[in-house]
Amino acid sequence: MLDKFGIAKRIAQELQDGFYVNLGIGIPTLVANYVPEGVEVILQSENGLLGIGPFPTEEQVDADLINAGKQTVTTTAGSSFFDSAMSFGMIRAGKVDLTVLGAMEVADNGDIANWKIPGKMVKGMGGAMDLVASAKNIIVAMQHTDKAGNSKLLDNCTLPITGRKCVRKVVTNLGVFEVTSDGFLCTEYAPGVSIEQIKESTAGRLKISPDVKEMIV
Amino acid sequence: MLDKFGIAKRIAQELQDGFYVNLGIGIPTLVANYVPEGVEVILQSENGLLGIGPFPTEEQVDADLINAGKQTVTTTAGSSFFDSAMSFGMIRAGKVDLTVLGAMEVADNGDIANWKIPGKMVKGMGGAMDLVASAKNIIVAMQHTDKAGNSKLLDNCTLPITGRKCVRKVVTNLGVFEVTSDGFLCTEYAPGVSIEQIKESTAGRLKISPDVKEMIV
Amino acid sequence: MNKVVANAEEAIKDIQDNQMLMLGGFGLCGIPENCISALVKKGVKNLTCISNNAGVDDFGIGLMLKARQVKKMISSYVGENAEFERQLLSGELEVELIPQGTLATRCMASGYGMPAIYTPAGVGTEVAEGKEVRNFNGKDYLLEYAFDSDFAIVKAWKGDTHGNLIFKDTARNFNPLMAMAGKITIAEVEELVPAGQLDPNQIHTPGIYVHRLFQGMNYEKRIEQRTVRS
Amino acid sequence: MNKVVANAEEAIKDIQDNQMLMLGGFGLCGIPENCISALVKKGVKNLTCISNNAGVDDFGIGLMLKARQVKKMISSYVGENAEFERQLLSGELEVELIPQGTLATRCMASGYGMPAIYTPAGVGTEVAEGKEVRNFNGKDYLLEYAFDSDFAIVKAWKGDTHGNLIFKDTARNFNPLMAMAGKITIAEVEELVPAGQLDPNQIHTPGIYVHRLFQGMNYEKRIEQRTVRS
Repeated sequence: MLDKFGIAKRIAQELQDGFYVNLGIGIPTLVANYVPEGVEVILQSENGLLGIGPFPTEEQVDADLINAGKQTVTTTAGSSFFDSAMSFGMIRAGKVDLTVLGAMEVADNGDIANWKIPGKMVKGMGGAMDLVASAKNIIVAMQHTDKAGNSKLLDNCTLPITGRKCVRKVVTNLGVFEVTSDGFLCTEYAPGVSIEQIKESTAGRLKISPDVKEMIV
Repeated sequence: MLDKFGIAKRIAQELQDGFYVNLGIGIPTLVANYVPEGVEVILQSENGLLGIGPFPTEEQVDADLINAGKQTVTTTAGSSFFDSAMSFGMIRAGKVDLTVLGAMEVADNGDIANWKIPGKMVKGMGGAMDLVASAKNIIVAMQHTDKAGNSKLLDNCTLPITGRKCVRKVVTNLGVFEVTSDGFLCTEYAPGVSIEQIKESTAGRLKISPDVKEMIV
Repeated sequence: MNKVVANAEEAIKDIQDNQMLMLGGFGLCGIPENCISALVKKGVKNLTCISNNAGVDDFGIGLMLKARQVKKMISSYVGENAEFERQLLSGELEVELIPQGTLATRCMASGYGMPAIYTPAGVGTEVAEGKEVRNFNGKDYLLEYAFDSDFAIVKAWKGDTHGNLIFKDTARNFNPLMAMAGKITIAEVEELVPAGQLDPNQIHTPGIYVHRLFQGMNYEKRIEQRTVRS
Repeated sequence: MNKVVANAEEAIKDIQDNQMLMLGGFGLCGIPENCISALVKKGVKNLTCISNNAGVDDFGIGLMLKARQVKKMISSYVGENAEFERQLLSGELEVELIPQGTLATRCMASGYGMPAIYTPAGVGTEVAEGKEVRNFNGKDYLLEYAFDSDFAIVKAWKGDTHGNLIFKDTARNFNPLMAMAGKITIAEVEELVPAGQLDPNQIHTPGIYVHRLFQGMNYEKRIEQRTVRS
């Protein structure tokens, strides 16, 4: 079974040289730490930056330079700043190659819920609805089940959804799941995880790929 | 009767301090030469410049710095460059205080025709249709009649129109005409021009203001 | 053509109860600190505020919330604010949540004279309720309207006496969009210079969009998530 | 992440007959001179060209017209070109005239992923024929669609190896808009520098919109109306 770093490492394998990538808050942010050797990607921050660099040193900290999680960051060579309309413009126009997001639930048709829990104070969707509606390639990074052990891979989302039919792939602590017209297709299982365990933990329609293999992380 | 310089001088009296102004090609361009003392206006060029300065000296000529008439120009202190979408954006949003245009015909409801003559090669509307549809205050500068002596102030435009019900005021060699719900309202006559002459030269509905007076230029 | 006013109090003096204001910034980054203080001091009430976020308890728009000046917030994300939550749950405060890109583009639409725009954000979600859906090339979009705000209040890095503005880094965010969208736009700047000092190729917001501006002071620039390299 | 190609020939090598191209520039100001020469040399035919103007007889897009490479021009103003007029009158060339602001905004819409925009330009005129009219707040607007162009070819002042672009003066015009709108965007620049040399606050076109670029050469920058102070 993977920890959150393992999930991030596996998603990092999806990165290709020259990709523009938007990483959401939480596990997705960790993906930046595992960019493969020889691959250069440019990270987009939807508050108006292409080319997010590492966290600053104490001396470099600048309140005017933050990422979409409001953390202080730096820039890389070749970065650019722009306003929020252009930022979501480039997302909407499909110029961002890959978007990695966390989720509370994913349905087997690609629906995603990650912004609102009925009965809890609603903080807002931020840029999540724009990202899921616009991005051409969305991977969800999340735990396979919630703390009570309930599957987060479902037939239908029970929570208010963020976007319809938009998730392409889910990477969880148990494995890798493509979203197909037949539901989730398990293509990889995490080290130490059995297919049986995946079946038990998945509520949505699930097929196991005939080529399923153990994940290499 | 006014010459083209007189028309430009009279229109210049409409300028107020702090106005952003778009001047079309021809007589409108001349308005810039008669900005009243103590009045500062900023000229907009729809190809992407706020703050058009005078023509350059030989040494200053720069192919990258032209106005919408493709003439080499300079900039004034406080100028800014922007792309064509923002340029027409600020026009469309009503941020330009005054637009001065030439015309082939103006109708007494404010319709304007200035882009196409059937049977002649059509060169295009350029930015004229955007300007007339968007500007909040449009003054037309033109001769009252064509070369054959036919009125250019009409009941209805005979030429294909550029925009509907948009002209607020017409300044011709004969006088000043506001566009009202009753048609043209003559508020000033040019020096040496009689009301009779204005009536004879105007084909559209025309009223003479009870306060009509001789133009001071 | 001199749009400079003395200070924040002067700049906001005609803002009245019950009006709609846009306030620039993303989180606490690039917010108009001086104008917010002046608004609190003035005590204007029942405001509708359009801002991506609502500040924190003791800074930014949080200060206006604490003073009970805000009737309604229009935002994309409003976490990190206990007083906000209290007012919301007690029904004192109304909130309209809008996807961030939709918020930004509705500002731009105002500044570009476009009455409405189409965006896919929110299609099929509760955000779409009551909204017109239209299909273009096989994909559904929502029709979203331009904002019509009495005032826009923005914070820039540099400005000149003609109102031209330049923003710094990610403190740009919503500021140039809101600057274009206010019926009256007020800018506070860290550095105010005479017209002619800024490179005309580097202007982010042309002065035509800005009605008045002033040299701001005592910027605190609070950081929400101070993260440093280990 | 190096988008630099050797020259114009390399940059345009996959442009095929019957494709749609956008070309930046206003008049002869800010046009991609090197790529136009390369397109003439390559001899690609039956192109649909979106460009505000169509050059003059012996420069700019006029060179492509003379070589009979253009099937259709989509422009706002096409004067100043005798060969253009001849081909148009003889029916060899098709022309679609679009209001200049509509042309610009349809490019921006592509780059911002907006399928269509509303503009008042052309309402009640022959431009509106066959188009959807919609009233917002008492004013009529036309629905105009985003362009869907195979290539965009633009000219910038400075560029870096990541494709970030900066334009100069009024040579900016349609260039950044078209740069955002091409399925493939090609930029030629007067000065090409390594990534990191340009100020990230001054970038007009972020590199994400640019697929390849090269250092241009021998810019003629012809002037249409050389006007000087007496």
